[in-house]
Amino acid sequence: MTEKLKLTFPHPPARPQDKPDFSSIVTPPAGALGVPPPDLRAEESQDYANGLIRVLDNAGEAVGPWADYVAGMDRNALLLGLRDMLKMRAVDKRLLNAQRQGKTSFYLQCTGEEAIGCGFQRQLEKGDMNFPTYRQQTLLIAADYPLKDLMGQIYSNECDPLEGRQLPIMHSSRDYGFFSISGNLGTQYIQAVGWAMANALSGDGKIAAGWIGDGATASNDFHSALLSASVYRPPVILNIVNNQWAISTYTGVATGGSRTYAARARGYGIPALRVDGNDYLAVTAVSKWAIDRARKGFGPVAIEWFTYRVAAHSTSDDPSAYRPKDEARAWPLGDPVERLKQHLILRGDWSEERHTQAEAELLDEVTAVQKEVETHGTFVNPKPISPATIFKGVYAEMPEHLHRQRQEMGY
Amino acid sequence: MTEKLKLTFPHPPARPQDKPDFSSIVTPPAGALGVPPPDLRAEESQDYANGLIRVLDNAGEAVGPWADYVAGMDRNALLLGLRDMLKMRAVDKRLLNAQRQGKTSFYLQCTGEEAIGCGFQRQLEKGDMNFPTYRQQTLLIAADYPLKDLMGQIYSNECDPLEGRQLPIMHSSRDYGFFSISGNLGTQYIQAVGWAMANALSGDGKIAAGWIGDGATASNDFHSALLSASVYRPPVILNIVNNQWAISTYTGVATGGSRTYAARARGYGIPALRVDGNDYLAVTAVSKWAIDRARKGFGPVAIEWFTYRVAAHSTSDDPSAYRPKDEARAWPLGDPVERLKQHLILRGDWSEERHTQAEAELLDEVTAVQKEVETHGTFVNPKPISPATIFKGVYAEMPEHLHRQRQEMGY
Amino acid sequence: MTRMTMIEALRDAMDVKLNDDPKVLVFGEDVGYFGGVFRCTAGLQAKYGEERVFDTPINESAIVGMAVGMAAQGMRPCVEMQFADYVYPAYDQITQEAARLRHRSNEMFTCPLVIRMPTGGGIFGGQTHSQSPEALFTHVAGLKVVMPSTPYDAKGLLIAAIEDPDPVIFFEPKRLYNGPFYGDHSGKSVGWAQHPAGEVPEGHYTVEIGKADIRRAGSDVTILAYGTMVYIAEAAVEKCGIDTEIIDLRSLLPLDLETIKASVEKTGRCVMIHEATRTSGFGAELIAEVQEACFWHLKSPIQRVAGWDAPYPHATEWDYFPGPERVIRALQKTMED
Amino acid sequence: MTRMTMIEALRDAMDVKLNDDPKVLVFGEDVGYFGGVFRCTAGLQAKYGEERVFDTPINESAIVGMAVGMAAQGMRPCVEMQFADYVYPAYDQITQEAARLRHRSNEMFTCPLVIRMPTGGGIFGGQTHSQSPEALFTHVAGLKVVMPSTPYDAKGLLIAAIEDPDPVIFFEPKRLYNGPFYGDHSGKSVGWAQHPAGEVPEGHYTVEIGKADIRRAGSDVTILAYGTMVYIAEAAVEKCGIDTEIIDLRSLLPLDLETIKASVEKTGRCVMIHEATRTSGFGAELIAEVQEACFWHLKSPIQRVAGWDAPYPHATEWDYFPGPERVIRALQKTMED
Ligand SMILES: Cc1ncc(C[n+]2csc(CCOP(=O)(O)OP(=O)(O)O)c2C)c(N)n1
Ligand SMILES: Cc1ncc(C[n+]2csc(CCOP(=O)(O)OP(=O)(O)O)c2C)c(N)n1
Ligand SMILES: [Mg+2]
Ligand SMILES: [Mg+2]
Repeated sequence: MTEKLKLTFPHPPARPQDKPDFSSIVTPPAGALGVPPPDLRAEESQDYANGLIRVLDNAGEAVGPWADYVAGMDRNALLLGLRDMLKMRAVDKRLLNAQRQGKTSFYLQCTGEEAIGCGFQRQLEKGDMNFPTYRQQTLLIAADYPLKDLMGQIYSNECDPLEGRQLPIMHSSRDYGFFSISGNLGTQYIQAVGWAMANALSGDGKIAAGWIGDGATASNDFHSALLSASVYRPPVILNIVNNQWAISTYTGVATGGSRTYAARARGYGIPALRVDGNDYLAVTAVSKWAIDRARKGFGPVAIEWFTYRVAAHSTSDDPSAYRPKDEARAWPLGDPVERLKQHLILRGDWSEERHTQAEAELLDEVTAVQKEVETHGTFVNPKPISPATIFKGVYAEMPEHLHRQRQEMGY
Repeated sequence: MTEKLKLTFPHPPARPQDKPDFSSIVTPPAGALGVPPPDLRAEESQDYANGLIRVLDNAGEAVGPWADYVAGMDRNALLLGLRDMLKMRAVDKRLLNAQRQGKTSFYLQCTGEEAIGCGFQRQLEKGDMNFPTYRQQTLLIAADYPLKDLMGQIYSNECDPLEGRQLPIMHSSRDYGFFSISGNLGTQYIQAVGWAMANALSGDGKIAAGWIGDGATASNDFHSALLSASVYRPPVILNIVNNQWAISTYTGVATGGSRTYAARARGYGIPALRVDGNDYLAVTAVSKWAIDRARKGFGPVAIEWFTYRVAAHSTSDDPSAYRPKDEARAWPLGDPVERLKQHLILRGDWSEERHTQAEAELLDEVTAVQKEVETHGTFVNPKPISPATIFKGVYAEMPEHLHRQRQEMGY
Repeated sequence: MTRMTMIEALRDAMDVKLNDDPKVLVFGEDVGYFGGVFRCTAGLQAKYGEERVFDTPINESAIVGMAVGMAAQGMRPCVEMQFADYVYPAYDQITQEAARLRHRSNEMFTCPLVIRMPTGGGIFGGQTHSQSPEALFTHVAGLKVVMPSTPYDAKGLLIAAIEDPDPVIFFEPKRLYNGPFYGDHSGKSVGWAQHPAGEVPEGHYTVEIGKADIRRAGSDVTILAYGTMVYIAEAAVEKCGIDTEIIDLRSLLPLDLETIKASVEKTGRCVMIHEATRTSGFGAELIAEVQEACFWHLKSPIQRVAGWDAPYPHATEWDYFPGPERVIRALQKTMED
Repeated sequence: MTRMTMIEALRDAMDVKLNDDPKVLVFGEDVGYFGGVFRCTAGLQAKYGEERVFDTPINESAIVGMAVGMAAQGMRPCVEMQFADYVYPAYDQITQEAARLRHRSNEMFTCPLVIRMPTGGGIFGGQTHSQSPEALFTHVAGLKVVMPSTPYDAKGLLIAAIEDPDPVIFFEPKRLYNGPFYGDHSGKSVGWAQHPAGEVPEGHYTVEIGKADIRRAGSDVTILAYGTMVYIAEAAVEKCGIDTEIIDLRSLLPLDLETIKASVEKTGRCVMIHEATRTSGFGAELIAEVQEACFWHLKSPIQRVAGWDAPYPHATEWDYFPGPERVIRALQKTMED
C-alpha cells in the first residue's frame, strides 16, 4: 500500500505572530541585466523573465545598461515622476481620510506601487489605452486626469463623470487612456488584446496595455489574453503587478510552481521581463522599451512588476489578521518615493527641503480640490443624483420596457 | 505616422491544393533523451518539453535509455499492445461503417492515435481514473471494456449503459476507469485535478489522468487545471494529445508562440515531456514513468503526445476541404500499428502472416459482437428506449415538478 | 429576389456588411478558412482576407473578450459560438462586460457586437449540441436577444444586429438551417427553395429588432413562439383546426409587447412554446407579462409547452422535443376552460 | 439555543459537517487562513487543518471544477464564491458539468457539492457586489437552489445542502448577515441577537430543501419572497395594514408549489418580490406557475416587484432596491382590482 500522498498548500513566509521574513526573495544587483533588442523573442527572454531588472542601486545611483537606455531623460522628467508619485500619495492620504470620516463608502490605496503606473503612463502617447485594475489610479494621476473628476467619483456627487453608477474607485476615462474598470478580476486583460488588435487592423499607430494583479493571474482571462496575444501578436503590453498579496492570500497560491509570473507568460511564447517595481528608473526604462517595441510592431510583451502592497487591500480590509504588521518595512526593494528622491538628491537635483516643500504643496493642492468637490456632496451629506440615471445608457436607445419602469419609478 | 502593424494568423504548412509539407517538424533520433529521475522538477524538464522522446528508430529497433527502462516488459505485453491497437482499428472500421449505413447517427475515429490510449491504459491500475476526451476510446479498448457496452451506446439501444442519454461516442464507465465524457471541451481537465486531490486526501493510493486535445488546450480549463495542479501537486497526469488539427483548425492557432504544449505546461512549474505518440514503446515507457512518479507522490506531470489525426474529425466532417488528401501518408512519425508490428517482427516475435491473421480474427470478433448488439436495435431500426429515462437521474430523488412533467408526457 | 437557405441568408448578411463597412469583422472557431462547421461563413475569408474573417483558438471567452475590446475601440465584430451549448465559458464576458460597458462608463465606451450561435435540438446532437439558452440572456440588462425563423428574417435581423449600437445575442435555430421543420422528423424534409419564406432580397435591408411578426391571424387562441417552434405551431394549428393567431416573436429582448397584447386581448387565450427547459425559461417571462397586461381578457390559464426539465437526451430526443401533439393538447386545454 | 448572526450560523453548519464527516471540504478565495472576506469560515482552518479548509487561486471555474472532480470521487465539497457577482467564470462548470453529471452518466458518477455565495445589494457595493443571479440557476435542470432568510434556516439549509446527493446553489443574502433589514437604510440596524429568528440550536439539524415557510398568515394577498425581500415584505405589510400572507420560499428549485397554491387559492391575490432584475427573473417563473395553478382563484393580476432592468447602481442603490414603498404600491394595486 502506498503511503498517503500529501498535497501542498503554499504559505507566506510570515503570519501575524511571526517576524517579517523576505529572506527567500532574491534581489539581484542593479544593472545586472542588459537591454534586449526590440524584437526580443520569448526564447531569448529567459534571463529577463527569471531575473529582476533594476536600475537604482542601494546607494541611489542609476547603473547599468538600462540606466544608459534612459540617460537621455532630463531632470525635469524625473522630477515630474517624483511629483506624480507624491501627488498620488497625497490623493490616497486625503481619500483614505475621507472614507474614515464617512464621506465615501469605500477607498483603496496603491501605497508602495506608485512608481509602476506613474512611470508607465508617462511613456504612453495620447490615444494609447490602458485596461487597468482598481489599483492603478497612478495611471490617471500621471495622465493629469482632473482631480475634480477623480474625486467626484469618490464622492459619487455631481462631479462624478459616471454619475454614481460605479464604485468610487472604478474610474473610466476614454480621453485619458483609462478603460472603464469592470470590478470582475481579469476580464479586461483579454479586452486589451482585442483593443490592440483593432489598433493594428485600423492602423492608427496606437497601442494597448493590460493590467492585472498577481492574484488575478489565476483568472481564466489571464490565460485567454496571453494565448490570444501570442497567436495574433497585436501591439499590447501585458502588465502583471505582483504585490505579493491578493487580499489575504499570499502570492504563492497564484504562482504555484511557476518560477515567476513572467516565466509563465514566457511559456505562451511571449517575451517577458521582470522588473523592480519600486525603482522609478527601472519602470521608466522598461516601459519605454516595451512601448517602443509594441509600436514598432514586434508584438506583445509581458512585464511582471515586482512590488509590495503596503496598505490594506481596501478600507474593508485589515491585513493585521493575516500578515505581520511591520512586513512592509521589511520589504527588500524599499519605497519608490524614497528611492527616487535619494537618486535625485544624489544627482544634485533635489534636496530634503524641496521634498518636504513639494509634499506640502501637493497636499495643499489636493486638499483644495477635495474641499471644493466636497461642496457638491459626500456620502454623509449627499446631493442626490437623479435616480433616472439608472436607466440612462443601459442601451443607446431606451426600449419600451425601460420607459415603463422609469415611469413606475416616478421619472 | 507609424506604418500599419500586421497581425499574425497562423497557417498550416499545406492546404488542399498543396503538397503535404511536414518539413518544419523536427524529429530527433530515437534514444536521444534520457530517463529523468521520478522527482524531476519543471526547471530540469526543458529538454523533455522541447524535445521528443522516441524509442523505436526508423528500422524498428528499440534504442536508448527509455528502451532500457521498459526492457523488462515481456513479449506478451507488446503483443497485447498490438492486439489492443488492432482491435481498436477493427472497432473504428466497423462503427464507421455502421454510421455510413445509417445505423448510428454519429461516429468518430481515433486512427493514427491508437498507441497513446492503448499504451497508457495498460500501465494504469484498477481504481485509477481517466478523464478522457471523445477521441480516447483506446482507453476503453485497452481496459477490456465489454464491446457490447461500447457498441450498445453507439446504437443507443438497450445494451447502452447510458440508456440513450448521451451521444454515441460519449462513454462513461466508473468500473473501467473512464470518467463520463462531457462534450464541452476542456471542462474535465480540472475535474481530473480535483479527483486526484481527493485521491490524495482520502489516501486511496489511486491517481487520475486528464486528457485534452491540442485545440482544447486553448480552453480556460486547461489553464485552471495546470494552475491548480501546480499549486496543490496532486497525483495527476495531464495528457495533451497533439494531433495537429482541431476540426479544420491547424494546431498553430492553439500553439501560438509557444514552442510546444509541453513547454507551455512547464511555464506553470509542472515538469513536462513531449513524446512520439506513434511509438508504442515510447508511450508505454513514458506512461509507466509518469504513473510511477504520480503514485510515489512527486506531483503532477504533463505529457504532450505528438501524433496526427489521420481520419476526419468525425463523420460530420470532410477534411479534404481544409488539408491535402494525402497529408496523413506524409506524416513523418509513421503509423503506430505498422511501427510496433515492424519492431515485433524484427525481434522475431511476430510475422506478416500472424499479423494478417490477427487482424482478421479481431475483425471477426468485433463483427460478431456488433451483429449481436445490432439485434437490439439500431438507428434505422430502433427499439425505442422508454422516454421516461429522460427524467431518471436528473436528481437522486425525483422532485414534484418532474413527476408532473413525466405524467404530462404520459408515463 | 432569390431563394436562399437560412445558412445562405446569414452568410449573405455578413457579406453585405463586410462589404459595406471596413469595421465589420467575423471570427470564431473554424470560421475562417473552412467557413464554419455549418458553413455559414464559407467563402468570406477568401473574399475579404484573413484580417477581416479569421479562425480563433477554442476559447469562447477569448473570442468574446477580444470582441469586446475591438467593439469598444470602434470595430463591429460579429462572432460565432460553434454551438449555443458552448457559450458558457463566455458567459462572464457577455453578461458582465459586453452588456454593461455602455452603462458603467456612462457611454464613454460602447460595445456594438454580435454573437451568433446555432441553437436548439432536433438533429440528434445530444445534450451538448441541442440547447436553447435564450432565457439566460434575456435576464441580462444591456443585451438584445433575437431569434429568426426564416431566411428573410435571418438576413434582415443579422444586418440590423451588426448595425445595432449595443451587443446582440443572435440565436440561429439550426433545425431550420436548411428548411422549415414541422415536427415530423421521419417525414421528407422540404428545403427553403420550396418555401416562400426562403425568398431573400439581394443587398442591404433590415428587419427591426424588437418587432414581432404575426405569422397567422386567428381569433380563438394566441400562440407565442420563436425559432423552430413557429413551424411546430403551424403544424399543430393545421392539424387541430383551432383558429389560432401565431406570433413569431423574432426579438425576445426587447419584446414586442404591443403586438402580443393586441392579440391576446382579441383571443383571450394564450399558449406559449419553446424548446428550452420549462422552469425559468423565457416562457415564464412571456406568461408573466401577458397575465399582467391582459389579465382581464384571459379566459383560461396561459399554457406552457416547453422542453422538459432535464438535459436534452440523445436517443429519445423526439420525446423531449415539444412537438405538434403537445401543442395541440395545450390548445385544446386552453379552449376547454 | 443560542442567538447567532447568519454568518455564525453558516459557520456553525460547516463546523458541524466538518466534524461529522471527514469527506466534507471547505475552500475558496481567502476562505482558509483568513476565514473569508465575510469571515464565514473564520477559525475552521485552525480547527480542521488545511487539508480540509483551504485557500484557492482566484479562479472560480477552477474552484468548482476541482469540486466536481472531488465530489464525483466521493468527497463533499462546500465551496465559496466570494460574491455571487463572481460566479460567472464558473457558470460552465456548474451548469454543464455539476448539474448534468448524474444524468449523463446514468448515475455512475454523482456530484454532491454546495456552492455558497453572498448575494444581493444594499451594501453600496455597486454592480459587482450586489447581484442576485438566482434565475440563471433555476433554469438549469439538475441543480437545487436555496436562499435562507434567517440564521436558523441558514444553518439548517446549509447542513441539508451539504448532505444532499446533488449540487446545491446556496445564496446568502448578505444584507441579512448581521441582522434583519426592513428597508430603511438610514435607520438604526438591529442585530440578530435582538431578533427571535436569531435563535439557532446547537449541533445537527436540517431544514428540508423544497419546503417554503409561511412567515405571516393572512387572508387578502399572498406575497412570495425570499432572502432580504422577506423583511421588506414584512415592513410593507406592517405599514400598509393589508392582511397579507407572506411566504418565504427558502427553496426556489425545487419549489414548494403546494404551499404557494394553498395560499393563493385562499387569498386570490398575489405579489411576488425579488431584488434581481425584473425581466426573466425568478419572479416570472413564480407568476407562470401561480397563474396556471390558481387561475380560477385569481382576483387580480399578479404583481411583480423587482430590481429594475439595469445594472445595480452604486450611488442610487436605494432607488434601485425594491423597498417597502414599492411593495405597498403593488399590494394596493392588487387590492384595487
Ligand atoms: C472574478 C473575481 N473574483 C473575485 C473577486 C474578489 N476580489 C477582489 S480584489 C481580489 C484580490 C485581487 O488580488 P490581486 O490580483 O493580487 O490584486 P491586488 O489587490 O493585489 O492589487 C479579489 C479576490 C473579484 N473582484 N473578481
Ligand atoms: C467548449 C467547446 N467549444 C467548442 C466545441 C466544438 N468542438 C468539438 S471538437 C472541436 C475540436 C477539438 O480539437 P482538439 O482539442 O484538437 O481535439 P481532436 O478533435 O483533435 O481530438 C471543437 C471546436 C466544444 N465541443 N466545446
Ligand atoms: Mg496582489
Ligand atoms: Mg487535435
